[in-house]
This record gives sequence, C-alpha cells and structure tokens, in this order.
Amino acid sequence: MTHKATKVVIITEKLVLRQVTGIIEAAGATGYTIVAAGGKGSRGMRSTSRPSVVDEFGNVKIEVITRSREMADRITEEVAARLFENYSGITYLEEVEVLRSAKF
Amino acid sequence: MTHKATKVVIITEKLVLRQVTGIIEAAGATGYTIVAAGGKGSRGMRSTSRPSVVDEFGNVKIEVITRSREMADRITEEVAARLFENYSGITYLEEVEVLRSAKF
Amino acid sequence: MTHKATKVVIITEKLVLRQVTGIIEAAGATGYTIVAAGGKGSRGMRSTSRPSVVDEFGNVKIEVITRSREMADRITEEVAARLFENYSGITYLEEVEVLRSAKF
Amino acid sequence: MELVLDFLGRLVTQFQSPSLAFLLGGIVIAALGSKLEIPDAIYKFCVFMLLMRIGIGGGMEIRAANLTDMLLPAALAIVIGVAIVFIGRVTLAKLPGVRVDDAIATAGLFGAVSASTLAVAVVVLEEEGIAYEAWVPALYPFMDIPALIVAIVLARIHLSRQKSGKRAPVKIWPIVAESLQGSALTALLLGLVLGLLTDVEAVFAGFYDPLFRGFLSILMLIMGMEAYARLSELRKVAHWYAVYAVVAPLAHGLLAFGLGYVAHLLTGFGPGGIILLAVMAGSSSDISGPPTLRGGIPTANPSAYVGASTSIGTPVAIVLGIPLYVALAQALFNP
Amino acid sequence: MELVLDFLGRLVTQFQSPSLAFLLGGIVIAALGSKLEIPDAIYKFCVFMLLMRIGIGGGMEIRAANLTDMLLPAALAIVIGVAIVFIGRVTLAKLPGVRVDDAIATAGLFGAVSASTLAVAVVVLEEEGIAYEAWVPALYPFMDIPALIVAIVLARIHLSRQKSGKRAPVKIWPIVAESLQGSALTALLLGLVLGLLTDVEAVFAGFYDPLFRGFLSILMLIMGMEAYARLSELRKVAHWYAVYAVVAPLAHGLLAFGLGYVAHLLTGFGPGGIILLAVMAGSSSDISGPPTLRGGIPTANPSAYVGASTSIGTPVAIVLGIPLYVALAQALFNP
Amino acid sequence: MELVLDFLGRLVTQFQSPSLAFLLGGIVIAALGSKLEIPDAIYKFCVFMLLMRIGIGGGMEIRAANLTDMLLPAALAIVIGVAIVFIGRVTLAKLPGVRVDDAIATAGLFGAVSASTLAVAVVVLEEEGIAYEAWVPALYPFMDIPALIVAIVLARIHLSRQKSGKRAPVKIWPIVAESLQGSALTALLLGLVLGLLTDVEAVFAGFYDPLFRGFLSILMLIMGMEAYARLSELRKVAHWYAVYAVVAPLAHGLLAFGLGYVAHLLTGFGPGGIILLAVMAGSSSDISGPPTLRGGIPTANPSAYVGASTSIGTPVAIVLGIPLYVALAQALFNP
Ligand SMILES: Nc1ncnc2c1ncn2[C@@H]1O[C@H](COP(=O)(O)O)[C@@H](O)[C@H]1O
Ligand SMILES: Nc1ncnc2c1ncn2[C@@H]1O[C@H](COP(=O)(O)O)[C@@H](O)[C@H]1O
Ligand SMILES: Nc1ncnc2c1ncn2[C@@H]1O[C@H](COP(=O)(O)O)[C@@H](O)[C@H]1O
Ligand code: NA
Ligand code: NA
Ligand code: NA
Repeated sequence: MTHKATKVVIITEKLVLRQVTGIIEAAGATGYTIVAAGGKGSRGMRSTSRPSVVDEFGNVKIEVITRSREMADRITEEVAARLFENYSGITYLEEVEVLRSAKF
Repeated sequence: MTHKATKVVIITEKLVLRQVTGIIEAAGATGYTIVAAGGKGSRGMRSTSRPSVVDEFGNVKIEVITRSREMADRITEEVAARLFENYSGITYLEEVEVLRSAKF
Repeated sequence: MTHKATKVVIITEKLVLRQVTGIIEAAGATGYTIVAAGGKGSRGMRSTSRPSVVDEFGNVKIEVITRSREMADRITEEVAARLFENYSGITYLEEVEVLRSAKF
Repeated sequence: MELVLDFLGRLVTQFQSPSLAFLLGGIVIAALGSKLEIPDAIYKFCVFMLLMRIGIGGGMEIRAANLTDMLLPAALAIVIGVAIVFIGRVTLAKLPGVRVDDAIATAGLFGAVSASTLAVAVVVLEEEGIAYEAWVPALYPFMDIPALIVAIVLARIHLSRQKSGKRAPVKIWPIVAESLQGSALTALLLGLVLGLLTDVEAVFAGFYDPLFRGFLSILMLIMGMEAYARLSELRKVAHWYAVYAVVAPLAHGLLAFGLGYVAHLLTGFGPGGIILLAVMAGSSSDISGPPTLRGGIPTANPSAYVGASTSIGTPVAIVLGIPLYVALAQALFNP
Repeated sequence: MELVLDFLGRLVTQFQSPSLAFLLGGIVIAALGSKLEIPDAIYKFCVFMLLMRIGIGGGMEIRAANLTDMLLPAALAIVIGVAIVFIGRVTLAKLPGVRVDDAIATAGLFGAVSASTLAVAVVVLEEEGIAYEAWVPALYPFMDIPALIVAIVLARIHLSRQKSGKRAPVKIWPIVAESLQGSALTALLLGLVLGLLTDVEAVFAGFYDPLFRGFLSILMLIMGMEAYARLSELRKVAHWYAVYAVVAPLAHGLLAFGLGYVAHLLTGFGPGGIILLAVMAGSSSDISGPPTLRGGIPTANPSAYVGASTSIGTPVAIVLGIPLYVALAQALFNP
Repeated sequence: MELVLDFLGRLVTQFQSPSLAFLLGGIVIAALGSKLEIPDAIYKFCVFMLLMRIGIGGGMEIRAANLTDMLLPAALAIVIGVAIVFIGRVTLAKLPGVRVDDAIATAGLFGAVSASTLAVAVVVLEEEGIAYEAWVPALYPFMDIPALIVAIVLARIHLSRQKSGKRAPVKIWPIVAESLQGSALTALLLGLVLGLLTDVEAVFAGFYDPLFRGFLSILMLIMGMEAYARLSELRKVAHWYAVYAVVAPLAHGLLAFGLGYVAHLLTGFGPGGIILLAVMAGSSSDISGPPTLRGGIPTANPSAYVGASTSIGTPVAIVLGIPLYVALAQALFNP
C-alpha cells in the first residue's frame, strides 16, 4: 500500500550544502538524498570555490521526502529565507507516493 | 501528444545496483536511468565498500518510467521485499507524462 | 505561496548536451539543471566518446522548470524532433509547485 | 626485557616513520575538522598502484624462487586465515550483546588481509634492511580468500539453523569467484601474472616501484582520516568490538609469527618472511573484504565490522603490530 | 622466409612486452568478469600525459630538424589518411548488409590515428634501439584530421544524395575546428608548441618522459578491458565489420610502409620513421575520432565503428601490426 | 635603466619558462575553444602535491633554522596581509560604481596568498640559482589568514553599520578555524608538521619533490584556461576591478619587497626570501580564499573578486611580478 507524501527539491551551491542539510534535519525529516549537479540560472554563475573549467558540478540537488505538507513548506521557506538572498538556488515541491509509509 | 506513465524511484546502496537492475529488467521495463547519490536515512550510514571520506556518493538513485501502474508496483514491491531488509534504501512513485508513448 | 509549474526532464547522450541547452535557452527558460547519469534503454548503448569501462555516466539528465505548459511542450517537441532520431534519449514532463514564482 | 626495550624503542622511532606519520596525521586532521578531500579517483589509483607493485614484485620473484619453498608458508597462510575466523566464532561471537553474524563478519574481516598494512611492512623491512622472500606478499590471497569464505559459510550455517533448524547447503565457488573478481585481488593477481610471465622490469623499475611509497603515504593519510570518521559508528555497537579490535590484531600476528617460526625451523623460512606473515595475519582487510562480506552476510551490520577494523584494528596492526614483530625477529635471530 | 621467422619471433617476444602484456591482461580480466575499475579521471590523465609526451618530444625535435625533411612525410600522412577512407568507401561500403554511412564512419575511424597505439610503437622502437626522426609522431594530425574530414564529407554527400538527389554543400572548416578543439589534438598540439618554443626540457625530462611508460601501461590495461567489453556490440552488426577490422589495419600499415619506403629512396626518410608512419596508418582512433564522427555522421551506428575499432582493430594493429613493420624494416635495412 | 633592461630581459626569457608557458598555453587554448578537460580529481591532486611539497620542504628546513631569524619575516607577513586589505578599503572601495563589500572581499583575496604563484617563484629561484631561506614559503599562513580575517571583519562592520547604525561584534576564532580547516591550509600545515617532526626525507625526495614541477605545470595550464573562462565574468562588473587587478599585485609586491629589504638590513634576511615575500604579497589566493570569503562575506559578488583575481591578478603576479622582483634583487644585491 502506498500513500501520498511531498518531495522537496532544493538546487543550490555546493558551498551551502551543510546549511541546507542542517535546516532539513532541524525540520525533523527522516533523511535526504544529495546529487551533484551543474546548471545555469538567473545569476548566471555558481560558487567559485574551485576552477569552473575542471568542475561542471558546482551545484547540489537535495531531495527530501516529507511526511507532511507542513514540513515541506517549512523546509522550503527556511531555505529560501536564510540562503537564497546571497546564494543562488531554487526550490520546488512534487507529490509522490511512498511505499513504506512507516519510514517517513 | 503526451500520455500518463508512472516513474519508480529507488534510492539504495551502490552495492546492490546489479540486483535492482535485474529486478527492473525482469519486470519488463524498457530501460532505466542511474545517478550517483549520497544521503542520510534512518540507518544513518551507507554501504562500506570504500572509505567514506573519499566517497560521498555511496548510494545510487535509479529511475524507471513504466508503461503501467502494475509494473511500477511490481518493481517497487520486489525491491522492498528482496533488498530493503538488509540494505538501506527507499522507493517512491511519481506520475509523469511521456511524449513518445510508443517507447514505454 | 506556491504555484504550479511544469518540469521538463530530458535524458540523453552527453555528446548532445550543448544542443539540448541551446534549445532550452532558445525557448526562453530561466535556467536548467544538469546531472550526470548512466542508463540503459531501447538502443542498448550510449555515445562512445570514451571507454565505457571507465565511464558509467555517458548520459546526462537535464531538468527545466518552465513557467508555462506551452514552453514545456515546445522544448520537449524540439528536442525529440531534432535529436532523438540519431541519438538515444527520452523526455517526460512532471507537475511541480514552485515557491519563488517570480523566478520562473 | 631487552625485547621490551627494543619494541618500545622501535615504537618511538616508528612514530617518525613516514607511513605511520601520515596515518596519524590523517587521524589528527580529521579530528580537527579538516575539510581536506582526497578525490575518490586518487584513492582508487593509490590502491591500484600498491597492489600492482606488490603483485608484479611478487611475480618477478616467484620466477626465481624455488616453488617448494613456498608450499609450507602458503599452507600456513590458509590455516591462519581459517583459524582466525574460528577463533572469532568461539570468542567474540559468544560475548554478551554481540550478534553472532556481526561477530562472524568481524572475524572474517580480521582474517582477511589489508594490502596497505602489508605495504607499510614491506617499506619498514626495506628501511630496516631486513631481507625477505619477495614472494611472501604474494601469499596475500591464500590467507584472504579462505578467511572470507569460512566467515560467509559459518554465518550462513548460523542463519539457516536459526530459521529452519536444518542447514542449507552453501555454495563455495561463487564466493571464491567474487573475491577473485573484486578489484583488489584482480589487480594483485594481474600484477603477479604479469611479473611472472612478461618483461615488465622496465615499467616496474621506472614507475610502479618508485611511485609506490609516495602513493602509500597518501593512502595512509586517507586511512587515518577514515579511522577517525568511523569511530562514531563504532560507538553505536557493543564495546566488545573495540576490545576485540585491540586484542585480535596482536593475537593473530603472534600466532602467525609462531607458526612462521616453526616453518623457519622446518624449511628455513626467513625472518623477513615471518614478519610479513605475522603482519598479514594481524591486518584486517580494508578494500576487498567489506563489500564481499556485505554481499555474503547481508544481515551483518557493517558499522560493527568496518568500524572495528578501520577505526582500531588497522591502526593497532600498523602502530603496535609491525614494530612488535620486528623486535621479536631481532630478538630471535640477532640476539 | 627469414622475414616470416623474424616476424614470428618478434610476435612471440612481443607477447612478453609490457604494453602488449597489459593489453592482453585487460582482455583476460574483463573476460573473467573482474570488477577492477580504473577511474575516469585516471584514464583521462593517462591520455593527457601520453599526448603531452608525444607533443613536447616532437616539438623539441622539430626545433633541431630540417623542415624540408618533414615535407614529404607530412604530405604522405595526408595522402594516406584520405586514401584509407576512399578505400573503405569502395570496399566495406559495398558489402552486403553494410549500411553506407556506417561503413564510411568506420573507414574514417581507421584512417584516423590512435595515440596509444603510436605510443606503444615509440616504446618498442626505443626498446629495440631503432632510431627514428622524433618529429614523426607529430605528423599525427596530418593523417588524423584529413581522414575524419573526408569521412564526414563523403557521408554527407551520400545522405544528401539519398534524400534529395542533389548534393548539399558541406562546410569543411567547422569539422577541422572541431577536430583541433577536441581534447586529444589540443593536448598534442599544445605539447608541440610548448616543446618548439619554450624551455620545457626540465619538466619533460623530469615528469612527462619518465612517467610516460607507466601511464601507457595503465592505458593498455583499460584498452584491453574495453576491447572485451565492446565485443558484444560488434556481434550486433554485420560480420563484415569484423573482417574489415582484421584486414584493414595490416593493409593500411603495409600501404603506408610502402609509401614511406618511397620517401626513404627519395629523401632518406629513415626506417624508424617508416615504421611509425605504418603504425599510424594501421591504427584506428580511440580517443578523438569517435565523438567527432558521432557528431559529424549522426546517422551512423557507433556500435559498428567503435566496436570494430576498439574490439579488433586496435589489438590487431598493436599485436600483429607493430612486429610486422619492425620485421619488414629489419629485412629491408639490415639484411 | 639597467634594472629596466634586466627586467625586460627576464620578462622575455620567462615567456619560455615552463610554468609561464603552460599558463599562457592554457589561456590560448581556452581562447581557441579547446574542449580539453583536466579532471577535477587531477586538479585537486595537483594542488595537494604542491602544498605538501611546500609544507614538507618548509618543515624540514625549520628544523635546521634559527627560529629567531623567522620572527621578523613572520611579523612582516602578518603586517603585509593586513595592510593590503586596509589599502583596498581606502582605495578600491571608494571608487565610483564599486560596492564596498565587493571591494573588501577583493582586497581580502589579494591580501591572501596563492600557493601556485608561490610554487612558480620557488621553481624560478631554483632555476636561477638564487638561494632562499627554505622556511619562507611556510610563512604562507601568516599572511593568508590575517588578510582573510581582516577582510571579513571589515565587511561585517560595514554591513552592520549600514543596517543598524551600530556595530555588531564579530567573532574572530571561527574565521581562523575555518581557514585552517580548509583543504589548502590543512595540507600545507600537515606537510609542515610532518617535515618538522618525522623522517619523511625519503618520500619527499622520491615522490613529492620530483613530481612537484610536473604537477605545477598542469596546474598552470588549468589556471590559464580558468583565467580566460573568468574574463567574461569580469566584464559584468565595474572596470575598476580590472584596473585594481593590474596595479595591486605589483604595488603589493613592491611594498613587501621594501619591507623585506628593511628586514635584510636589520637581520640579514636574504634576497631569495625577500623575493618570495614579495611574490606572496603580490599573489592573490585561488584555492582557499574564494570559499572562505564566499562564506564570510556572503553579500559580496564572487564575479567581482574571483574574476579580478583569477583572470588578471594571477597572470600579472606571475608574468610581471616574479621577473620584476628578481630583477630588483639582482640590481640591489649583485650590482
Ligand atoms: N528554470 C530552471 N529549471 C531548472 N533548474 C534551474 C532553473 N533556474 C535555476 N535552476 C537551477 O538553480 C541554480 C541556481 O539558480 P539561480 O539562483 O537562478 O542562479 C542554477 O544553477 C540551476 O541549477
Ligand atoms: N526522507 C528521505 N528523503 C529523501 N531521501 C531519503 C529519505 N530517507 C532516506 N533517504 C535516502 O535513502 C537512503 C537510505 O535510507 P535508509 O534506508 O533510511 O538508511 C539514504 O541514504 C537517503 O539517500
Ligand atoms: N523506461 C525508462 N526509464 C528510465 N529511463 C529510461 C527508460 N528508457 C530509457 N531511459 C534512459 O534514456 C536513455 C536513452 O534511452 P534509449 O533512447 O531508449 O536508448 C537510456 O540510456 C536511459 O538512461
Ligand atoms: Na588478517
Ligand atoms: Na589510421
Ligand atoms: Na597576496
């Protein structure tokens, strides 16, 4: 049996990964998944911690399956408020169906 | 013209990738996509085949677009039953719209 | 406040990445995100620019959040028409909810 | 008494030896929260270089060696690998709070061999000017594979007994094949065959051999950082694992030293070879063992066995074990 | 007769030569299902080191060389590269079950040059003590680029004729630019310019040159594993590709050898240079060719051309081709 | 006049020096649209090798050095690092169209030190046969950390004044800790400690030292490509950044040269040491500085400071700065 859950997706600079996972853990999520990503957005550039010629993957994409829509909104708003003024990034939500409902 | 399909997402330890793709192929899916991932979940840790300090990406995220909801459920249940007792991992479903309906 | 948007996902050979991002930019999207991916599909193989034994990630997965369903359809059709005859690849759409509506 | 002084002297000196210094350096910078990252590709390359160097070097020597000389030490390697697992089965596995399959997996890992620990010992012997039969490192798989197989078999017997009361048959060959196909043993055996059959002297002397120590130093740094990082996992499991991880490397090493000495008396197996045999026994696998066990004993908790091995077992095997066996050999052979 | 014996003798010896041994080792471990992984970063670095070594070495030599000596061999390189594609167009492309654009792409790949095969030949010549004009490896692009261009042009002519009956004009310059901007030719030409214009002797002698053989050995290992992995793709296409992949390297090599010998008679082009010219002709591109062709002839099936080249063409060019040309040169020049 | 000629002569010669040649080569191939890729893992490894080589070398020398000799130069390094940021605060930050926090971050980056520029200078000194106190490169963190701290503190003072009118207290220690934990300083300091306390001579002489120049050449190539790639970012910000990036490296270098000369008069600090001090001052951080500033002054636009440093600052510091200080030293000390 599956049931509905909300997936939060955050795409931002690798530099602030720890801050994002901190927000996620503080919100009480059961886990998260991280993928290395590259990309282009309105700021046009990414963090500059290392040569861009050798590193196309300066972004990270973080996904969190949340139990409740409230938790999803809380994470989204927190990330946007605390990080997206100074760092580039986007965030969006998706509806998913999870199998092991007990886990989330 | 697009039509509805179900995407199965499986996030688990890299070590069992071959077993997961075996289940997917046995279910008759037309293909799958694999992405290297890191993450944290209820087990707190990942497979330990290599130093964690050098390898943040001990997980894999596997996505399968399935023609029918039944196939999606079959894959999900099989993976959960055969692997998730001993290996860490989650699985969930998403509704998507595919363009080249003939392909799936 | 969130509002609905459409996410276009394109999974194809790394070799045509520049052509895909060209189509996306021409369609007027505000950005895109790229992830390295591996996979198996109907063609059974990927581009061959480098030894497959050393490189499991010959594919790329490109995601675009689009303001309008029309833009999403335009990108999807353009990519399928211009690239998928000769290169392997799939494309599909997902409904998402974005937070910073102004951005897209 | 002299032995103790010699050992302590060696211990102090060894803290200045490069391999150990890099290992401790790695522990310290990890503890201080360093963000230094050694890329995964470099880690894998270091391991590859090490195994090729040991393999090719061994293969080139076997060409010149008297094959019958190798028989007894090879047999001992098998015996030791198997014995270590059985010892773990009747000690660690019986302790309170320790799950049997976790204990068996841990014993399997300590029975298997660490290529990097072995490489440190090779460097120490060369620095100390202690000769050794150069084919001894090539005995690695003779100890490694039996230990892993026996551990997996014992664990499956235990599990099937738990479930059904009767033993399900365990297939040995797939476990052997999986070990041999793993990246570590492939590289070692490939090197061995290349060293044995082909003219790789030039590329060995110009590349694999001279770069070996440098890459070993980087590997030691990684293993130090890793040892610290895994400590937190070890805290989650019974503290008996920590006790085992301190005692077992030295106990296994001394057992192997004793058996090696018997081989010395019987066939003239040399002091350098005895030391390396003890080091192999005392080491616990860090590269090939964990994934093989993870696949072969899926119910066992990797936090227990990898934590014990990486955080404590390997540092003990290198820091205490190697100088101990060298001091013992000096005491016995150059009294 | 003596030639045949010499060739066979060389063939046997070569199986012990390190480059070949690593190539065969790679094939064997892949066939045995090894999970050994060489990280992509290390693969790319090996290729970079190889091309820089060939480029810088060539550049340093061109400084000292008489430029007019290079004219005829350079012209021959162009002629050979172009000729190979036309030969493929009138042979392979006419065979039953072979699609014309697949065949043209395959011929283009076999006309282009493999840096690693060339590097093996350089090592063999140095081991055999056969002198060669050190600028010869720098002729690489003179054969490589024309072959790729001609293949792409022929394929487009074929396709536009199929579609519309009339020929659409093909722009040459973008194909040249794309070749030159590719990672392989950039590294080679960068090395060439640096070797020609700057004081890179120290870094060449202390880094690029000594490490070259070691990285070549690793590259050979990768190519062996790759050759095996691609065999299954080759099985999906007409078996004529396998036939072509066996015959073409030797035929192209012998053609080039003959033309090189003419250059010897006319301008004193040396035996080492002739051998390298033959090796370049007999080799098929493994690094820069495939993506250029994939982009330039998108309708062609990469399973056909990459499968033929990687699985059979390269092993044949190295295992049979190199000893054949060396034996021929010995027979002609030291009878 | 002679100085100018000497400088120009050196400038011309330096264009043939390998480090510079690779840097320019990188700029040129990037401008020509090359698709050459140096994997991220190789880039990180080059940086690691460089810092370990500088650190270990420095540590081994400090052992032999008279510690009091180091006091004045170390104090000067701190003074220079701090002074550079204040100079930027009262010049660049006052210019029209320049945001104050962007300017402070830029000055912080130019006050911090580039390990690769320093490494090039070490190679040049060795090639020119100019002796230097080998502990001077180990002064790196004495200039680097204070510059970054002062920049972050000044920026926060500015921002809090803007917002609330009153100054919020700034915690220094977390900034120091973050710098020290960064990958660059960890590697340097780890090397320093290892060189100081342990017997790493063998692995230094057999690995880190000989491979150093080769990896530096690759790093220069990357930095050249990067310089070109970042130019477009620089175009998006006020052109004052470009002016600053040309003038500041030389101004800072000359200031440090002058202070170093004072130290020479007072304590006999040598010409080689003075040159290295000037090079450190003139360099701008490329590895550790940017992420520290990005975290410490999040409102500052990285396009401004990284663009200025990478695209113009570093090439100027290497191409013009190093020969200038060498020429000055020759004029002063070997007139
Ligand atoms: N429309 C979009 N679709 C997908 N990803 C985007 C989009 N806009 C931005 N991104 C991602 O978010 C990152 C930061 O965006 P920005 O803050 O707009 O610079 C980019 O580097 C992309 O990876
Ligand atoms: N709530 C979650 N959201 C996103 N990913 C998760 C979540 N929980 C677990 N994961 C992923 O699934 C992996 C295994 O989870 P677990 O079995 O809970 O240890 C983790 O390493 C994460 O990559
Ligand atoms: N059913 C599927 N589900 C997920 N990914 C797929 C599927 N089919 C194809 N793909 C991805 O699309 C790529 C190209 O597919 P194809 O054109 O069918 O060879 C594959 O390599 C996969 O990464
Ligand atoms: Na052991
Ligand atoms: Na060719
Ligand atoms: Na500076």
